[in-house]
Amino acid sequence: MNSLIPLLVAAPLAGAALLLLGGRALDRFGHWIATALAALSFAFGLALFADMLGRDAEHRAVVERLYTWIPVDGFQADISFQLDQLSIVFVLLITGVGSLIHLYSVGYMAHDERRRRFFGYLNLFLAAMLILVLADNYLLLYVGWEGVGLASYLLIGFWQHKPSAATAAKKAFIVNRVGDMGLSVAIMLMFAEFGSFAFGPVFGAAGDASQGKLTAIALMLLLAACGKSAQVPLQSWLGDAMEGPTPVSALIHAATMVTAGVYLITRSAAIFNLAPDAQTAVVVVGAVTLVFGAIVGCAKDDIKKALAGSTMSQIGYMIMAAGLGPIGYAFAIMHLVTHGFFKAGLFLGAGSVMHGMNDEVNMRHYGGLRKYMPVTFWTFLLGTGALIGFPLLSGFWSKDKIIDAAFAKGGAEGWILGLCALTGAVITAFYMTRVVLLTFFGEKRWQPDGDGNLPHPHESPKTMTIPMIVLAFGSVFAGGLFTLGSSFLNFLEPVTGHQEGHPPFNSYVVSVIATVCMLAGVGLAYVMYGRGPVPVKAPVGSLLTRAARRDLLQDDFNHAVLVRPGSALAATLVWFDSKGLDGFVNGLAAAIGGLSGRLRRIQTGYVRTYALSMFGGTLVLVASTLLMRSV
Amino acid sequence: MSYLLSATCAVPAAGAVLTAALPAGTGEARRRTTKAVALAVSAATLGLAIAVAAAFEPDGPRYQLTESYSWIRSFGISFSLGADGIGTVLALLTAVLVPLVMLAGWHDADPAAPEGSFESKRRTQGFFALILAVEAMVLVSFLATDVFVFYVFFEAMLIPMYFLIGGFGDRAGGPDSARQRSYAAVKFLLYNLLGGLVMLAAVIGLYVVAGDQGQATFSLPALTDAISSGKLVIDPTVQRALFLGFFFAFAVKAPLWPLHTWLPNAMGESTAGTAVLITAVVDKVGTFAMLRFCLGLFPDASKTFAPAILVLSLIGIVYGALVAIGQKDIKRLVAYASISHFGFIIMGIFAMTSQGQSGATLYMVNHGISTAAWMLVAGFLISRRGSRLIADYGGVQKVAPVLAGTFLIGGLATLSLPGLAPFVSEFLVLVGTFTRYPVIGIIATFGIVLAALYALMLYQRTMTGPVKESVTGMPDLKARELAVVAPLVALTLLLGVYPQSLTRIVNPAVNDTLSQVHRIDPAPAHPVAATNGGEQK
Amino acid sequence: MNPVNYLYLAALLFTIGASGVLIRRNAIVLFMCVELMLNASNLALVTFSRLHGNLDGQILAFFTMVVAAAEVVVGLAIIVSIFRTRHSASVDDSNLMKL
Amino acid sequence: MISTHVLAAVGGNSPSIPAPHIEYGQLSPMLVVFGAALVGVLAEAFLPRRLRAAAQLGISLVGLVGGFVAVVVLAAQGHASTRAGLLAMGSVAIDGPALFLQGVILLTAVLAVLTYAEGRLEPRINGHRIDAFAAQAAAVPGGEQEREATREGLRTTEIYPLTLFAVGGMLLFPASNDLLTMFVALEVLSLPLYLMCAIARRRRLLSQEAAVKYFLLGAFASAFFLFGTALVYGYAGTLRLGEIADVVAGTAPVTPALAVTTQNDALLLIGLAMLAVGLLFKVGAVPFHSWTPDVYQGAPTPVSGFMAAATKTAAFGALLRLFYVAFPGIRWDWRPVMWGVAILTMVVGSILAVTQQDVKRLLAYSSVAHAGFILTGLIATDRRGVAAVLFYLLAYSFVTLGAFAVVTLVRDSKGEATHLSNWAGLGRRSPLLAAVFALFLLAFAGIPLTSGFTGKFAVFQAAAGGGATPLVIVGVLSSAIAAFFYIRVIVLMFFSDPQPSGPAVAVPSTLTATAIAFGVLVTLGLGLLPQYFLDLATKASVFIR
Repeated sequence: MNSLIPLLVAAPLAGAALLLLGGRALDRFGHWIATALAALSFAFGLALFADMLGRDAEHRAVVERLYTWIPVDGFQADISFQLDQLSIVFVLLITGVGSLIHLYSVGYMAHDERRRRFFGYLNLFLAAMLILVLADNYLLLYVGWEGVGLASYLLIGFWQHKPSAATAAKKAFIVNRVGDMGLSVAIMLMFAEFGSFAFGPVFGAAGDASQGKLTAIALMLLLAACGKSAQVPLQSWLGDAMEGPTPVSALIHAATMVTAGVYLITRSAAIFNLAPDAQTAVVVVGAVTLVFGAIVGCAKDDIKKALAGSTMSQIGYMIMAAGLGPIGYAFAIMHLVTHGFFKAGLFLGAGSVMHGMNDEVNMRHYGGLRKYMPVTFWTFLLGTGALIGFPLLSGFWSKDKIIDAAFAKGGAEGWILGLCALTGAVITAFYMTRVVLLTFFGEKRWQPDGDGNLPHPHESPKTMTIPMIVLAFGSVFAGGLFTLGSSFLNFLEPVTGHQEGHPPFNSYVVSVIATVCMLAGVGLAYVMYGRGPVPVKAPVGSLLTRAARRDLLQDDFNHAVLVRPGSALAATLVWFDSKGLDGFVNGLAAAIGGLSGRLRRIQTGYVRTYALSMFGGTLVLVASTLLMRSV
Repeated sequence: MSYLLSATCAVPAAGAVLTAALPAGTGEARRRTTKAVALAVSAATLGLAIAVAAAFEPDGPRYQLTESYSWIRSFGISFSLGADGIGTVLALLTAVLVPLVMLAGWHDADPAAPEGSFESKRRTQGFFALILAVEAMVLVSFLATDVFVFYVFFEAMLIPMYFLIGGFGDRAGGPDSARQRSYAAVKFLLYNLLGGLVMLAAVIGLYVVAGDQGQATFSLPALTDAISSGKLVIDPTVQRALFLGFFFAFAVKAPLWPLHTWLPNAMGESTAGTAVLITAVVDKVGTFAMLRFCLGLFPDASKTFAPAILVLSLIGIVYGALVAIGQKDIKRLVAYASISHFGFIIMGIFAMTSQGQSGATLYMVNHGISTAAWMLVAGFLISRRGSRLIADYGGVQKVAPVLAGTFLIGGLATLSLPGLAPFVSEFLVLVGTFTRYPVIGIIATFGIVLAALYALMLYQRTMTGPVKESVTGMPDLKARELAVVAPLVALTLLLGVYPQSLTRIVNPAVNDTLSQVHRIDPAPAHPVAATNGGEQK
Repeated sequence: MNPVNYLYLAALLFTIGASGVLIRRNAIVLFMCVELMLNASNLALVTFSRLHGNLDGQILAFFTMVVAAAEVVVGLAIIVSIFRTRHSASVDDSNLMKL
Repeated sequence: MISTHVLAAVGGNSPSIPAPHIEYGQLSPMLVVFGAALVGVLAEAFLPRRLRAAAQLGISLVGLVGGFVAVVVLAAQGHASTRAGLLAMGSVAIDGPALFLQGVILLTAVLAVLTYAEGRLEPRINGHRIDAFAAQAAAVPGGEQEREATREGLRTTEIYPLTLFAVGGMLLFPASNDLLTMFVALEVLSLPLYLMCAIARRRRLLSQEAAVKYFLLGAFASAFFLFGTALVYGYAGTLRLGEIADVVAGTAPVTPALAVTTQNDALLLIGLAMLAVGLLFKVGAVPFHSWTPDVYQGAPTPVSGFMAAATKTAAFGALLRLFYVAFPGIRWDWRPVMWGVAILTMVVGSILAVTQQDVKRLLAYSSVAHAGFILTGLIATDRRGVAAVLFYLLAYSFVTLGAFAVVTLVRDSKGEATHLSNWAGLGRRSPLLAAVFALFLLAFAGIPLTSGFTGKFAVFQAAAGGGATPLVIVGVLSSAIAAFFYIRVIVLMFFSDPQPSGPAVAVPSTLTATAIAFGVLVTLGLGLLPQYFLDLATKASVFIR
């Protein structure tokens, strides 16, 4: 059975190779091959899951070692997969949601001439993401980590002819690279400290290492997580990443890849648990991003960017939960999974709307769409409900647990975190209600597109609606299902460990407060957007609104602090290289030439000058010979 | 005594003479014969190199397949060849790249001017003969076990290289490209000659010092044995001076910051194939020699200077990448990227850990392959449009998707994407450096971000965006060009997922080198008990 | 008389000759100055020969005379031919080649 | 014989002068060459004009080759090693260095004579082949007489006997074992050279100017040499090099006179310095080099090649013998001074060459720089040093001769086109010739696999072994500067566009072609397989005293 594990990766990898190397012959049916392989991988995942459930908790983790990848004395990196409870959750999420989104893309990308390549990239992404979650050591994880970055790069920039897409892709990759740097340094630290970077040995030996070293490793892992999961301060790429086709945003930038940071922290629980300072940093990052993303989400008129802000914010929740330690890991993962369902569903819904609206993304140009695309509307509404934590829907269960855990942290810290989480809940409810109102309710504010055609919104084809419906089911039921008898918690416990939190008040109270907060947000949004006409052109807005529209000035900040000085430095160095270093070399050559030109003048052409130089030379020779003796 | 190594070196040498002697003429048929002969010779060389690699036993003695012929007895010089793990893989790299370079430059030496002009009638013969001559000399350098023999060929290869740079450009330069090119060629030669002459002084010094202690030989194994067994003791001051003499030459060739300024000119002005020869093959002799000669002959001085060299290589990594970011010229960008990479290689060597040095050796091979892919595709691109300026391109992926795709793979390899070969080596270098010099290791890691910047910026500016008018109708890669790129891409992938094929050969030689400098890897602070990372099941 | 005085004289003559070469312009005069230097050497040789009581120096002096004569032959040939071309014996006129 | 009788008749008890014993066999190389020179003079006097050129060439070749054969036979008989000895009453030493250098000089002379006889380069006049030498050297340039001589297709065949005399002097120079012989040899080799400089066919003003400069400065230098001889004689009371060494070392029997003169070391030191001046002038060491560029440029190119190769060889031979045989005892005095000279020569020669525009002047400055490199070998003061210098001279002679021979081939309507701008694009017009010249330049630059590298390696290695490490460092640095101008020429030939009205490359006869081919052969041979010649030089590196 374990031999299926490599096949999990191999199936989509083969698909990628086939589609990217195969010629135009595959154009007609290549996308079905890709979808089938994704589904196959999902099937393998299910089989392995069933197999795993058949064993008792202690024996559920298995390792399948393929071969030694890099053998250098003392440095052994293996291609080796580890399937445990945490991995299987991700495997199922990735392949499941992934298969659905493959299916969705069949319809969504139907008219793109480069569809074959798109599916190749999607398969490549699946393979990389599976490597990421299946790796049994950090170096292999790093392979997947950068692999998904590559796939993300290729998919964000899929429409390369659009300069904005190409720029966004590059930005995503480079910001991610900054995070990757953290991961490489973390691996180096581990190797220097433990002589290994495989999960088992490192976690086993973690207790021996000093607090400082562990904190350093943990902080570097956090940096990596920030990059991949778009957490402050490496959050700037996610909004731009919406340049990619919408299925990409759903799969990579909502459901799976961006949550890799949460996976990394949870996976490294053994290290984080021993490094409280680093955990504090994690929590702070999570809390800040949670609010940050939510604020950005409120201000965006671009439907995908609003959802992107939301994603950022929700991952902030997860990171925060993960930072809380054993009381939060399982909830972080649980929220991650439910979020995977409803956020993917929301993105697919957004894609469906765009599909019907001539690829319009500005919500101010939508309005009243619920009649035209009912399936989209209902699935979107359910997703929204799940996201804002509407009672009994998925998000309600998972988010409540996190708020619970935040308060359970205890002391002032607990209060601050809890209040942050509740604030986030209010804002989440506000911006999601705003999205729904602007898109599906109110009057039509449709604008003609570039060619002057007014959009004719229509429901999307079956290949698109089926995945939306399936995901909507997930959005509704997953949370409840997981919470039932703490099944999810118990399942994960052998990996993440669990410790019951003790919030200052009963968890039902938290649920009630959270629900009240949610309703407040919904109400506020209704007051602002539901009652009167929405201006087609965005009002100037307050200072905060304007800043939020610019992603709270993150790009401006990066530009001023990094990009501009960076390019100035590059320009200076280019100048220095040609004028300074090379100038020195050329100057040296010129100096020799000049010296030569000057020395030549002693060659006057006059015999008597020559004789003089000989005579002088003789005198010097005689004098120095005598001098040598006297010295 | 086997004749395999001498055959490997002699075949391209003889081929060079043969190619040069082929009947002159500018007719297409004549040219094609010349090219076919040269290609066949390089293919035969590849076959021999593969045979060497196959005959090499990783667990055998350091130098295998040794041959020795008395050459200049008066100075204790014999023409000795021997393959060790490091030399073998680099010889293999050379043999792999040369046929591809020839194929890539198939039309680079076709007469530019109409027939009957002053253009030499032997242009094609000359071009291919020079490439083979370079190959022969590089192979001898990699396989020589005699310091003098190495020196001679290390220096002599400058001459054919010089004519390749100065005589054959990519026709994409401005009106004064001929002037620029001869400037580049002269700069290349003078820089390297200066380095070589300084090394000559050190070679002589070594001989004199060794001679004074009854070891008047240039044989590398004999010298290193004498040094490690204490039969030959070089006074620390003298050792440092000699080390610097050797190192200077290698640092110029490698090139190490701040001795690098010849490289962008040379790579920028020459044909893409020549640029690959420079950066992927010839420059590797420099880094290879640091590993084999600097460390083996002057262990104490190497240790003394290691921190300073590490700092220089670190500067090179960051500086090369930053300057690459600021380039307007595609080939110069690749050149500065190479400077950054050479920083990594040198860093790996002087970190003096097994990971660092194995990584550095792999890095030489991987950088050779990946840069070859990147540069040759860039050359194909440039030959289509006749311009090296990044600004003259845009949207190429729309008209030539395969070209753009392979260019992207080259770029991704350059930025060391995991799964591709350069990642393995770069990571090993970083880890190897980090375990001994953590701060330097961490700063060097910034290099990976900068690499992403220059590689992706180049791709973005040339390949993406709306199709520029100047590139409309640009043909995609032709079969010949695909035949050049495909093996390189395949190797990049293969060595990325299965680097064992090389590490198996390289590791023993690296361990031997480390034992020569009496260095052992820093032990982990809290080693994982009993089972190490590879063994746990 | 103390033979050393002859040596002083020889040195003086040699210096005069050398200075003449440096100062005078006419090729013939220049050449005569060189001859003066040769003869100064001869004087020194003869003096030393006397001092050491062997004949080597004197023999060399004879040889020097012969050599000087040969030199005159060659030198005059060259100087005369250049004089016929340039109508000048000034060595300063011959500086087509320089730098 | 007669003088003995006369002396015997004059005074019964005056010391009888013994009849000199002359070892004709061992002196045969010189005798053959001098004999050929005399035959050449006779031929000049008696043979009809049209036969002279061919006859002179034949005589010269027979003489030179004969001399070379004699050298080889002597060496084979062991006169270079075990049977080395002092001849002609101790005034001539036939030993390893002498025979080795005589061989080199004779071979270069053979090749030089071949280039003299080249008749295909100049256009024929009235059906007469003409060569590089003036129609009538005595005629006024541009005058009626000259035009007439030119019309008649006259050739200055005197060049051959002159060369033979010079070669004779050169053979004697490194073999001379006393200062008298050395002085005479110096003059015998110099005087014909002065004349040979003056008889270029083209650019006769330059040629005459070269001659007058060379002559005046050469005579000036000889005067120094002679005065130095006088002073050393004053100190040591002898002219024999070996005996001088004994006196310097204090092992000679002390006579009363010696007791006085050896008190005065200044005599010795000043004398040594002045002797050195005379010889350093001949080798073209800075600051006694100023004649070199002017003379090399003005002289007929084949003569320049001959001078650059053979004169330097002979002069270094004499320098070696002087320092190694006569003054090894005070090497601590002269070594530092020679260090200075060597450094100055290498650096100034290299730097001055950088901005030269005339290929012959360039080669002249290059020869100055090379003199510096050879001096570093000389300073080693041991056998290795001698062997290195001998080998270097062998290597250098043929490269430089070949290079000058190539220069004779690049011509325009005004004769040789020596200005470098004319050489632009030569590599594209005549790749073979340009490649050959490039090979010579690379050898000059000391690129491995050429003779120049082996030579440089040998001298630097000897110098480093002799403790002159700083010299080696200066040497390699100035080599780098020197490389700059050699490469400049290569760039010009290969990478510059040819001028539309540029020079053509004349197709030489087998004579020049042989000389060039031999140069190429030696250049590559000594680069690739130098062992035999290194052995030879090492075997020949012991001076007899």
